[in-house]
Amino acid sequence: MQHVPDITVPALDVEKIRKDFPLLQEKVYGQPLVYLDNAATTQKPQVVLDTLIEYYTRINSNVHRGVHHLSQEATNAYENSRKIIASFINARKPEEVIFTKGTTDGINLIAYSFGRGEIKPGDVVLASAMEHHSNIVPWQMMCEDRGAELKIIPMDEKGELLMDEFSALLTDKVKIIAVTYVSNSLGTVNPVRDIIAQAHARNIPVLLDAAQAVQHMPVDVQELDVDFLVFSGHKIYGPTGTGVLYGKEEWLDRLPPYQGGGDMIKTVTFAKTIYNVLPYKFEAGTPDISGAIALGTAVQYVQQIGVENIQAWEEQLVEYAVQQLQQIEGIRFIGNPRHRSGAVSFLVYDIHPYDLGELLDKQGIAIRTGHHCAEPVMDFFCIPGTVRASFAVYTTFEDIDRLVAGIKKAVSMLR
Amino acid sequence: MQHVPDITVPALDVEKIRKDFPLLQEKVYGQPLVYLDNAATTQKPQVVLDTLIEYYTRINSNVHRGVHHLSQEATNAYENSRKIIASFINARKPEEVIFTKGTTDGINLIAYSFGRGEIKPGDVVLASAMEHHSNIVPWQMMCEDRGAELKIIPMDEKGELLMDEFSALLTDKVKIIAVTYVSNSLGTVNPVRDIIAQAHARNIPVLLDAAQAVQHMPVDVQELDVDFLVFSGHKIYGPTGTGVLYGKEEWLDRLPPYQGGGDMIKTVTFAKTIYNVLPYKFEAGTPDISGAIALGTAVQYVQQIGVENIQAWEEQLVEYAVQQLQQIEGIRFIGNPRHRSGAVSFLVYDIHPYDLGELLDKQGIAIRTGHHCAEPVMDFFCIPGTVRASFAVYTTFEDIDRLVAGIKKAVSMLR
Amino acid sequence: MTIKEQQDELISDFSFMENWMDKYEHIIQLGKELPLIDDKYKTPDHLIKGCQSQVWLHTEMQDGKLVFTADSDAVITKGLVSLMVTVFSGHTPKEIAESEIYFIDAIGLSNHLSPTRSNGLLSMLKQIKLYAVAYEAKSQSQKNGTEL
Amino acid sequence: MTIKEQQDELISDFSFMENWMDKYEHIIQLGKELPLIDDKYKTPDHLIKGCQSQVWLHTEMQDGKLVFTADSDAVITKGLVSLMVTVFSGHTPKEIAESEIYFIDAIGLSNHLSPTRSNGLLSMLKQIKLYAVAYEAKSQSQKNGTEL
Ligand SMILES: Cc1ncc(COP(=O)(O)O)c(C=O)c1O
Ligand SMILES: Cc1ncc(COP(=O)(O)O)c(C=O)c1O
Repeated sequence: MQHVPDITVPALDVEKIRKDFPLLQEKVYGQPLVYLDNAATTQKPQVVLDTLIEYYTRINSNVHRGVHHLSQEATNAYENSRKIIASFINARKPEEVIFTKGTTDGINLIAYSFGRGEIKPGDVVLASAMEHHSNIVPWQMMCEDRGAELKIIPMDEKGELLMDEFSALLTDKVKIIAVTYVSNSLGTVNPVRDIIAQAHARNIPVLLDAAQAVQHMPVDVQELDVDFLVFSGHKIYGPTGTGVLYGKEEWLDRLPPYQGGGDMIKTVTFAKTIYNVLPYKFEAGTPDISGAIALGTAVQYVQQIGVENIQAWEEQLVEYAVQQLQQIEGIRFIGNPRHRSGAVSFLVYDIHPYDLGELLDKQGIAIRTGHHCAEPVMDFFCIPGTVRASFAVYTTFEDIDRLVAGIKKAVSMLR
Repeated sequence: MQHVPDITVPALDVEKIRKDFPLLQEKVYGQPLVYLDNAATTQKPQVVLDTLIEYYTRINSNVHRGVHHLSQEATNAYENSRKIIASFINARKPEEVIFTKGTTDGINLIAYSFGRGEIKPGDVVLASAMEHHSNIVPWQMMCEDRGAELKIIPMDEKGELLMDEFSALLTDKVKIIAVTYVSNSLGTVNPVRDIIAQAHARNIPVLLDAAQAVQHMPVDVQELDVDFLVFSGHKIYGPTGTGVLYGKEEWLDRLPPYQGGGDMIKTVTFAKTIYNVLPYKFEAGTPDISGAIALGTAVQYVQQIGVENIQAWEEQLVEYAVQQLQQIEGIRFIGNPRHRSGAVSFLVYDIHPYDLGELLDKQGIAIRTGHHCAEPVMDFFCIPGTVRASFAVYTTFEDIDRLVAGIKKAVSMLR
Repeated sequence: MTIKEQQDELISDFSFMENWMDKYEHIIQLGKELPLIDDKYKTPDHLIKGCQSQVWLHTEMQDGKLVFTADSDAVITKGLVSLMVTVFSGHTPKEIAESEIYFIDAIGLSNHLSPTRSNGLLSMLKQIKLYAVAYEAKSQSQKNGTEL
Repeated sequence: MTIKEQQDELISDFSFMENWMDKYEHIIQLGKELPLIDDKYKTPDHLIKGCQSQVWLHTEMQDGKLVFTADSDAVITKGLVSLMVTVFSGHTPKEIAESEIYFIDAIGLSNHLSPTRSNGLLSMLKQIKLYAVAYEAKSQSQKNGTEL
């Protein structure tokens, strides 16, 4: 038996929580599943599935503009979910919450609209050295289109941003800063308050990629004073194909629309089209109605447990994981940030992460290997990839014990 | 009792089919639901819901790049759905099938990528006078961006395209033609083979908006020789938030990507990004995995019934509906095309469609009123909107009888 | 009758009706009896925003009381406008501004109307209250004016 | 041994192993015994596309038979490469080109490997067959050449 550290905040009954997730009851290769790939996507609680089914068996209908009962019910449920999410991130108004397909969709929306509305040749966009591809490529494409330049806030060997260099990069040419709240490949929690304060001192808006944040810690957009914030529904216990873009009303009003089509316009003639008000201006076409509604349920589920309780629980998991993994001979952590959340990345000797991942899988342990869609991070560390274990509210200390034992067994086979 | 016309092709057991759809068993205001808003969205058969639940309770995981068992299962199911859909529309290769959020998303994708890759100032895009907003606004936005011009293929009072005028519009300036296969507001089935043939004679590619086609008639992209074809999953018994873009491989290879992010790139550095092969090049970010898989199930459901059988059944429904509605005093059909599919639009005297819709709703009959996201069509007919009844495989003659009786009752109250 | 009494009467009228079709009959009937707006007021600035159908509303001051006339291109909407006019017409700006409106919920309109229609109803309510507040403010400032 | 016999032997070897961890032990062991590629061949044009890990494959003709050497940066991949080399090395281009490969499915590799890994395996198979076909075509044309 491994030593379990003092659990300071037992405000969370993990065994009860695990029962809410049908997939966690599954076996893989005859072994109870240890699911440690939560940064890629989380499992869904039964209430989320119930919401999906309830939607389709009771009120499925297209939203808005519909005169009939089902359409009314579907619209109410859809708009109610917007309110739930607005209150979860403490947006001023539900209209500041735009439903998207996911983080990638949200960033592309802002990169496109911001580029179209605000960027001139010679302007600069800042991103960080630890961004996910989804927070790099849309800006690269936009910069190429607009003749602007993408500059990078560098990081150190620990996986922490170099804040002096960040300050030095803040010139009048910088028009927007896009930075991740929490790194998916390193687990680093960035000093986003400091970044936003420095940016705002120069009237530069900030977009936060919160794909790895909202499920792990309280996020209050007003307190952060952030201009844009995006996350994925499927990483916070909601359905695949869902996501949220938060934007300050002033900004969303000011930016030109992204996609064109039904719902995002007020009137259309072939000569001239007048765009609709928020949030519809940015929601062209029939949305993922069932997904948006079930995402509301997922967020309520998180709220019921209490995101502070989740944070406290997961901090202990991360601490325990680092402590236990450290005892594996030959292990090397990729990223050693002071402030870490949700994920631990590592390598063992010169074992290919892929080999380790395959042998963990055969022991029923699901982790992720590879570049985690953050190739520049891998290039920085001169490695082909890492093994990443990432956590969720239902992760247990036993899961981590199984991981450690699984790694030991795999290493003994591979060397 | 109304007279039921000879049912020539009883290859379809509608009572059995209706049992597959849980929502059709619901009551609205104490009345059994008559759902005639299928052009907005269709109801979902139980197998589609089962697929969603099966996905989330057995194999939910992020697709591609994953080393573990769940990821493998999810990837297999996701890619298998692509194959099902490719074979449904007879694409040459599964890679020609791109999963989207819906028709609107697909059209925006092509408008953007085509605009970026192929359109110069002074070029012309052709659309028709009966397009849905989703097939107008993206082209307007792109044309504005690129200094190009959107020209319109006009229609006549019956709601049929003026093919002579179409031919006259075909100059060397025309770079792409975007036209709906079936009009959602009028029910018109357009002569798309003729349009494609004339376009191809001048090397102009054609995009078909098949949002109102694939669920009603066999669609074979090779036989049509169409360059791009889009449709929505939620209108063909699949989940909300899903859709398909078909594109010829040559075209999809040639066009620049749309959204940037995970999966759509091969390698990323801050200096240069190399895009992935098809279909990934156009699928940035975590897709709607559950939705895509369940869309595959929906398509299989349609295939099992046989889309020819659905077509034969629905043709009789449309014929019957027109025949019965005609007997209502004061009725005026909006659109009287020779070849009609899926929907009937009309007005009664000068009754506001909205009033009619509300009183039908209270009788348990769900239809749609308004401009149906086709304001230019309403402008053409100088009306504020229409009442539209639209059909699906589970629609019955009794549904139409209830509609006709409901209209009569409403009209008697409103005049 | 006070605004409160007007509301209570409407609520009681509707409470006798068994189903929604009957209620609609009644609403439509009321619409037909609505004092029609003068055609010259059917201009864009008399339109109320937020209704799917068009609603024109005109306000006049008569003997210190506000009188509303209105019309709509949709018959049911006209009936709903008529409910509003019945409740509010013939009261002072102050009474209107300070009134508490509960009949919409009590009759069940907010739950049973299509959402765009009930949004329209709320827009109408807002517009009427705005008028009242504006008149009230004007008359206050005039009073203050003479006292200066 | 013929290519068929080689496959049957592999299938039989694997059939004695109870679970996948044992099979992996065996694969890894085979990888360690793989005849290593000369470092000078570890160049980009010896890389096989479609593998998540890197695989270099070199082919040489010795006495009318093809001999393969290979390496990978991942140990399990190396073991899989070794299976391929065991089956194919030492056979004529014609034999390889015409061979029917069934051991991958029979051992269960296509079902149990991660999909990128099993795609890699298929890429390797394709590459080996391509080499063989190319050599075969070359030798045919040379033959034709002398006969002219
Ligand atoms: C012809 C047509 N095109 C496009 C659309 C837009 O589809 P979606 O809202 O699913 O993107 C629709 C559906 O309303 C349609 O009927
Ligand atoms: C930090 C970060 N940004 C962006 C993304 C992309 O999210 P999605 O694939 O849901 O669009 C991810 C998820 O992989 C992520 O971890």
